[in-house]
Amino acid sequence: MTDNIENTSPSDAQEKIGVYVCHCGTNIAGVVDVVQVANWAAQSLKHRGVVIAREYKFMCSSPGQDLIEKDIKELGLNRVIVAACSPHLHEKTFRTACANAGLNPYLCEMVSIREQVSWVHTDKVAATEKAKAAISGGVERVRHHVPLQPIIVPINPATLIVGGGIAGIQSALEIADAGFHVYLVEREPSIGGHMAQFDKTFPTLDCSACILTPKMNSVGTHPNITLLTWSEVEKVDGYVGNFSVTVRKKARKVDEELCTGCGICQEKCPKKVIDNVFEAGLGYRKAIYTPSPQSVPNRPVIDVPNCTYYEKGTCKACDIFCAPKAIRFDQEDQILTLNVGNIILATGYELFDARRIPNYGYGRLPNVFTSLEIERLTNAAGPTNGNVVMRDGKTTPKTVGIIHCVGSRDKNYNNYCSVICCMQSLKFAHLVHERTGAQVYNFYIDIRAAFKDYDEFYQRVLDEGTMFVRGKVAEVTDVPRNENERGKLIIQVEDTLVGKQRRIPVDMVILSAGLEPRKDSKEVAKTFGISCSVNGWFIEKHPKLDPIATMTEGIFIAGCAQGPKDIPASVAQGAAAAARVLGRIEQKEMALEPVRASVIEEKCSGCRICNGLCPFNAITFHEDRMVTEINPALCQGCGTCVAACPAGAITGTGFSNDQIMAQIEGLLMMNIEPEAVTA
Amino acid sequence: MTAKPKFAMYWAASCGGCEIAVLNIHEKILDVDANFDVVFWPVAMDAKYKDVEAMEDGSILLTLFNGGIRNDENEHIAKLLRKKSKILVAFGSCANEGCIPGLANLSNSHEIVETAFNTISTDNPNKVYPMASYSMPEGEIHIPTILPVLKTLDQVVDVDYYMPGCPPESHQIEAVVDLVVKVLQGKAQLPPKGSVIGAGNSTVCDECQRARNVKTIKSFERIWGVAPDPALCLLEQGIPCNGPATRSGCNARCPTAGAQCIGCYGPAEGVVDYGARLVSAFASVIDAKEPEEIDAILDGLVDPTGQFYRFNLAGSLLRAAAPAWKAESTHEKEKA
Amino acid sequence: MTQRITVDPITRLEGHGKIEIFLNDEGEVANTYFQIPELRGFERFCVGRPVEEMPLLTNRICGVCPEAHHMAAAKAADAVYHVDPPHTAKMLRELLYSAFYFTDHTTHFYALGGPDFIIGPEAPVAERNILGVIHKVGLEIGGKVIQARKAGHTVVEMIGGRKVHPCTSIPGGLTKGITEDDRKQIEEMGRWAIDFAQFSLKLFNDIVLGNQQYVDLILGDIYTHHTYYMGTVDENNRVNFYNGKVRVVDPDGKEFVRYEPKDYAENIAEHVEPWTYLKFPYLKKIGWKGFVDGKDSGIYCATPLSRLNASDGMATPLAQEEFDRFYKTLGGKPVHQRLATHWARLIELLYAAERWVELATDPEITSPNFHTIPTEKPTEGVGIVEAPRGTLTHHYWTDERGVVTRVNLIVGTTNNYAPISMSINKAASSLIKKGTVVTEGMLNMVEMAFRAYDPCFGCATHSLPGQMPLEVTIRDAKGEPVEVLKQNC
Amino acid sequence: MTQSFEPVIIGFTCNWCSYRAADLAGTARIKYPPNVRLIRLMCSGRLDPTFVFKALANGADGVMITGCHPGECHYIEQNYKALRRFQLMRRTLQGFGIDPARIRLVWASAAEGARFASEVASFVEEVRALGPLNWGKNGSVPARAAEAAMEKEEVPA
Amino acid sequence: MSDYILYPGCSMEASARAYYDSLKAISKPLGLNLREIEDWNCCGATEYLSVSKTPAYALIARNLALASNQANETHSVVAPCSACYLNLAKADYYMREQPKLGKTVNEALAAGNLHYVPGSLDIRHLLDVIVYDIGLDSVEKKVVQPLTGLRVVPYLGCMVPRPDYDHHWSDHEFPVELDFLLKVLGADVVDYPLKTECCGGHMPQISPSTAFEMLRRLISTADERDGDVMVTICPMCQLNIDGYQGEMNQFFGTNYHMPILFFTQLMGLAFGIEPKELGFGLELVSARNVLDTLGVKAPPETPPAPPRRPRKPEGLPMPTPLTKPQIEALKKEVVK
Repeated sequence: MTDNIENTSPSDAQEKIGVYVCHCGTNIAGVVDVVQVANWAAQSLKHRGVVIAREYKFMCSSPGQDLIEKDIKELGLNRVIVAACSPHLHEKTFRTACANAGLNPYLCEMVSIREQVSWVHTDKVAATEKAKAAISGGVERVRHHVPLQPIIVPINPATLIVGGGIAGIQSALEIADAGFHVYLVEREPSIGGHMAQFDKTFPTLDCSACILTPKMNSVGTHPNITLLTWSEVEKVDGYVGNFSVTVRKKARKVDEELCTGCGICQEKCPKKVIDNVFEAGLGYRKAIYTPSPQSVPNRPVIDVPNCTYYEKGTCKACDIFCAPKAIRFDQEDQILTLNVGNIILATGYELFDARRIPNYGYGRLPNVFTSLEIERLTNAAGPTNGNVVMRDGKTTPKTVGIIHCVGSRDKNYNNYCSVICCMQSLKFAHLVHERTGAQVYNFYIDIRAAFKDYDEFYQRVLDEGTMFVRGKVAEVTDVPRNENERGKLIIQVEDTLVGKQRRIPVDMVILSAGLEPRKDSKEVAKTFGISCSVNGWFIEKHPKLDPIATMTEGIFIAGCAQGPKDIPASVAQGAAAAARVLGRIEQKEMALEPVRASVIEEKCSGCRICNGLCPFNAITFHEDRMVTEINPALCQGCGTCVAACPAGAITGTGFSNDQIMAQIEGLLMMNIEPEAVTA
Repeated sequence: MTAKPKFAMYWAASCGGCEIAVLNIHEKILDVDANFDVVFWPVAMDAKYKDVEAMEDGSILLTLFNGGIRNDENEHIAKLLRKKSKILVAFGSCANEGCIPGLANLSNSHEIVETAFNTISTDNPNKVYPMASYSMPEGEIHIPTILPVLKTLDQVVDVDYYMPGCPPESHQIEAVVDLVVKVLQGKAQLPPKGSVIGAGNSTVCDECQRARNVKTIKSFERIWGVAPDPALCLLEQGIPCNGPATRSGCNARCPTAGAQCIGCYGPAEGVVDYGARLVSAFASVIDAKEPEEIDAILDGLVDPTGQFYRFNLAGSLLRAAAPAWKAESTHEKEKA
Repeated sequence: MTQRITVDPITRLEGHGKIEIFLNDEGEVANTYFQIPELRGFERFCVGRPVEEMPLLTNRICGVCPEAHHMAAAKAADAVYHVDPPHTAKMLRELLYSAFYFTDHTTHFYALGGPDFIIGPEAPVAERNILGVIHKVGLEIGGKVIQARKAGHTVVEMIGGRKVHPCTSIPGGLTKGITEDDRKQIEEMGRWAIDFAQFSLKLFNDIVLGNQQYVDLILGDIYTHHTYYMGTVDENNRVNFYNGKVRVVDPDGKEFVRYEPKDYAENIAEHVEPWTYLKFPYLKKIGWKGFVDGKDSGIYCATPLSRLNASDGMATPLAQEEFDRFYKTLGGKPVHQRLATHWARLIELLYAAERWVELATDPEITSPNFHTIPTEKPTEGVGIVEAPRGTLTHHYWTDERGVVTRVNLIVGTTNNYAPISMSINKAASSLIKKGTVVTEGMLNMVEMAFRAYDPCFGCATHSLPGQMPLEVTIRDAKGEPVEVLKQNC
Repeated sequence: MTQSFEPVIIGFTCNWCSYRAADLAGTARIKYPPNVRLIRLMCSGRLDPTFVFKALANGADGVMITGCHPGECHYIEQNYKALRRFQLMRRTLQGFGIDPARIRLVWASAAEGARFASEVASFVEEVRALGPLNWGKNGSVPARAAEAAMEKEEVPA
Repeated sequence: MSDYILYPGCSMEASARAYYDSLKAISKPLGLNLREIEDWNCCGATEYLSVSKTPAYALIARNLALASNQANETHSVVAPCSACYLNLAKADYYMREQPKLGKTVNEALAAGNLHYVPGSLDIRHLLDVIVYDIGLDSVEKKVVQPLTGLRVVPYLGCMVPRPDYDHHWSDHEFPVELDFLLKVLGADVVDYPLKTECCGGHMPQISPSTAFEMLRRLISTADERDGDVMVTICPMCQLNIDGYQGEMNQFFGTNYHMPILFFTQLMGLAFGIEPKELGFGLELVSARNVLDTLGVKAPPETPPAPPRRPRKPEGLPMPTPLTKPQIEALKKEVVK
């Protein structure tokens, strides 16, 4: 039957295609015979409109780009093929080059012969042939490209930041200070995140609270920041510049307006609950509580499952003593809808559950602690007012063992390095020694003290007389083999420096547990339409060149949500994300890839097959004319409706049937004269 | 010999419905008679192949060619008429896309013959099958050879226009006759070569009067198994109606008559593969996410390949099933 | 020296059936072969399709009588599902079918078969076509003819959904019924159809029976064969097209067998020859004795003439009168002269028109109860109707999902393949004698021999009714043509 | 099938997950057979069965369709449409006598470069075992683009 | 009725009779249907592999080959003996991982017309089967005589959990399956950190002093933690701790009396099966005390109601160990 490729294919005469094959140093040239490929393209694809084919060391370099621009101007090229790395890396670069030479950027097509050929194949002949096929496909495809104009969308200046840890706080302040509105959504009753739980921060040992609290307060009081704690994002609609976000504001059971934050209710509440969040399970809180005295906002929440009133209907102690009568037992969740232009995700991390390594005895042996427990233990505002004591609450340890890489760099748990554990362990070594004078042992695989002043801190801790044993601890046991082990925790380890097994009896063991993604990170990623690594860390747009943006326009990531990192790095990334957002806001509008679907009305039969297919509600049906229409603003260009339309009445710019069908022919070398094929 | 332009109509592997459809333009047939010198139209008159051969190339102005290319004879005539005709029209589903006989491409020609000559009522103990040439006591006699794969007209010769339908609706034929007559009188222009004439650009749903909603298919039904709502889209009621993918132009006759569209008008304008469109459309609106559920629903489509390629098989991208291709390649070898 | 005469369609390369005539040394006809060079393989590719599609697929076997295949298929599908369609559905189907018969017989008499008489066997072939008829009988009658075909097709479309290849019959009945307005229109057209049928008979009377030369031609021995005759009859042994039992009478007109459609395989078998794609059905109980007629040969005939021979009369009054007159004129039952088929066809034309009105005036015809949903497990089923060109049998086997696993088809014209071959042989032998020069006149005679059968090889293959333009090549022993005669030079 | 037979496989990837998986396989230098040639779509939901039939008809021995994991689609749920089409395509191809194993659906997230590579490798082996499809060589219409260069009726070499 | 192929191994019929008897005794109530591999041979224990690899693997694989011939609806092979289990699992694993080894081994097996497809069998330890296939819930249902008040020391030995080729255990350093099983039986389970320590294996023959030290650790710890009885899943461990306890006492001048039983024996007791059916009395260090404890102990009186308000907790709160489902959940997190 009628094959629309022929009908819509521009006649050969029109095509003036330039093919540019990149060596990428030896990255490509090392495996693919780029010279042969270029010559081949010049000859075998001549009849398909290829007028010039060049190879060059680095196409992406400015001389490389100049080559293209020059040819466009001098040879009047109207199509360009660049065979190099992945389009995700340099598509922009070469499109810009074309634009500079006055060629519509969308008439340039990239062919990946690095990521998809030279880097994954070893057989040079086969790789070279595959590169030819790829280019042939690109040529056929680009012949069907049409000049496109990017789609311009306005940017709503308001920004949503999810997660009130240090990264989120930093982003929020940067943007708010620049004079734009920020919604900061935090799941817990207060912002501050993990940093608020710490006592000191490495390597400078300045007091965590002292540097964080002011920031927390300025967030709480900032006119440009709407702080939504005890809240969670439920749904995200829309697209960059124009997101509409549904937030559930959980019932605090306290009227934030009336409450003065005096704290009497917490004092009077008879119900004591182990605080597994802020106190890391090492301390208690009440059934009505603020995580800490420094909480922002300084407004308590009622822990409904633990509150006697909700259990028995009696008590009401808090209510009775509350002067401003701010307690609202009947308060309900609120659903808010926020309209924002950009979103920053700073949802942080979770501590590795050390109980998963039973032979380290956490949860079994009382005096085995986790890093976070020690943070609280050393914290002056913590359950022991900063006294480092054993589980009994009084005894001071005389010897302490700190085990590194707990749950990290271990194929049984997490392969990755949690980055912060080394420095954190050194910090503990210092603090414990300082507070107790105890002898401290560190058991490590390597000491990773990169970054400013870190190694200096390591030296300092060494000088303090801390013992360092290089070796992965086999087990922590309370089974003595001799009298001086009795009553102690024995750390069984192979000292790899001296190459012998050691059993070191200590009073207290600190497990420097690694960092893990939030348990619900995958659901969160789904809600926001971004992707997660296998472990659950959010995936950045590019590991090196763009560790802040995501694949989804308008959604940025900061802090540990993207991967383990320490405070300075989190702050830096938070600020960077803010800068990116501010840039967007300043532009007021942004250009989007013109990859969109549209309906050819006279072809549309109004069968309504496509109507239910669009998750972005871009498809509407006009009962009057009995035709379907696609709203280009809402369309995200996935092309599902294009593929589904039984009448072939929907076309997709950028990924049209013609382009793909032609590319198939090209890839299968259907476009080469028989003799050329055999040649 | 008159000065009137010459007209020819020919059928290859077809059922003759196309000729009947032409006769069904009733009075309009006289216009044809008035405007054309009908030089070759076996159904309506006698003429001689030798005369056609004698004509000079391109001397026939308009040839309506219906029927698919089933045997070497069909192919020969197709090429001859191509030579002799200025305008060659693939007329009717068979010439356009193979039509029902195209379904034969699902099996190879041997299977076809064997099946036909071993039915329960056939008395054929010695497995006698027709042979291209057979010598009787009196001498050799011949019959044409069946090709392994039934071909559409444009798979053997260049085609100027396509007129789909099984058969093309009479009102469409009338329209085309009007057009041609106008063109002859210089009152109209011919459409660009390769275009489809005598049909719409959209699909059957465009002409179908049944009400429709956003589609979701929870199960496929058999037309005999339900009492369909006479006013509601059949597909929405689970009846596999090919209307959404089938070119408009028939006034949605079958759906209007309560029967599902079976797709005789072929794919819509610009569509490359008719069946693929239906695969995609039907699958897209299935209301299930788990592979098992999906399979359960798909089980309701007892004959997907037949459903999607009933008329279009020979004209589809894949064109025939593996067995037929095997036969074809051996055939090619024999030829070589 | 042996001569070989190839009587061929327009070209040997064209698939419309061809005739080989071999002469012996005496220059007399040694043998003739009537070959059918086409096969589309429905028996094969219908396998795997859902059985409810068979009425739609088998339609495409023949565009001249798709209604016949649609009906036979629908009835077979009913049988497969063991479902009995509602009375209304059956009536609607038969109404559609009667209207179709009317159109089809009209087409043949005026466009295909009739011209031989209306315009004359000797007339230039260029005129022997529907246009020629119109020219001859004048636009007024031509208009009538066109209107007749139109009327029939209109009814087919109203009930069958489409003019050609109807689509509404499904297992258990139809997908739609008709409204009172439809009915009125249909009845009106039906009444007109009766007039037209009577007019056609009158025309036949005046032109044919009024012309002694034609009468002699009809009664002449050339076109006479003594075979068995097959037709479908109702409980009173009167002709019925849509429903009933199949009845076969012997050359003496005595009932040979009267069987249920499902038992066809016990009664009919098909003989295979390697030189043609078409099979030769015969009466199983008697057996295949070669191309010979008479009581001992299983060869039978299924045409309008056969149907009349096989029945005791027509089910409608006017047609019954004609029936009586027919046998009176031709000297009692059965009539063996093939050319009488043309007359018989007109009698059926009248019957079809009368039946049309009968059904159109039945109060039940507009009932909305036109479909019964099948509930039984599908298995196997046979459907038989009388196609204009002979008894049409469809037989399907399906799996439990109702997907066809096996198909058998014995189509109208196939029934007559053997008799046609014999007629050709006889005509040829009696016309071509030693030393005679073959003239196109002879060829027309030969052509008429089988045109009487109104053979529709579209049904079995794809060529069209009656059209068998001839060309005779007389070759010497070396096969060199010594003389080429064309039909209308 | 003899080792000498090198299947040609057309692979469709979605822009967000599987194409990135392919990129990742590259950056991680994970080796896989060179038999697969990739086409980037925005989403597996863009996959028109026509593309698959076209590829098979024009000489591909197998087609690999890849997309984000169910529930992780960049476009929320469009990969489910791909899944449904895939299942119906398999059934349809069966009718053509084409082993459904010649088309494979693979979910690969942007992080699963290794998985992508191993899926390609195993698919290549599976198709190799099935042998050449040869559809294109069996007389299917030469691609329009090639017709200019080719004699009508000639089948592509 | 869950069906398994049983590889008993040599010890079951000799030193570990008690294990075998008790296993037979409990299979019925548990619905365990064990079909013994016909003509099985020794697994080569720990030594053979260190002597010569190929024949050692062939020796083991022979059993697997025989088993796979017997495999019909079930493909699970159960080995109660740790050494046997380890060897079978090891052979299967390395034949899978190292195709070359698989090939040579199968060549060897070919001599006996045997063949084993690596990975075709699922090799399981009895404990694994009971905890994960039968399930603790159904075990609990069978308990009629809870081991209330009996302080049991769970001891697995070193061979079963490590290296855990196919991830059968909650943790390969510190598996808790046995603990949970014994809890379900109503016993008072001692936290025994040495549960996967080596019992000394064949050391008693090679270097008694080393062996005795290893035994002392195990026994003394069990004793210090007020264990009434040690429970094991390994015939080797049972033999060492039971058989050498006397010599060990002499060697150190200690006077430990720590009976060691097979977990199946305690299950039997809990199921209310007669001690003699369970092979009680076959042990050298009498487990009389176990029976006594259970015999004399009156059913536990209902515990006193907890104080209305919990006392002010002392010291710092402490996390509770993970429960089995929690571990499972976390494991799932890790996998993916």
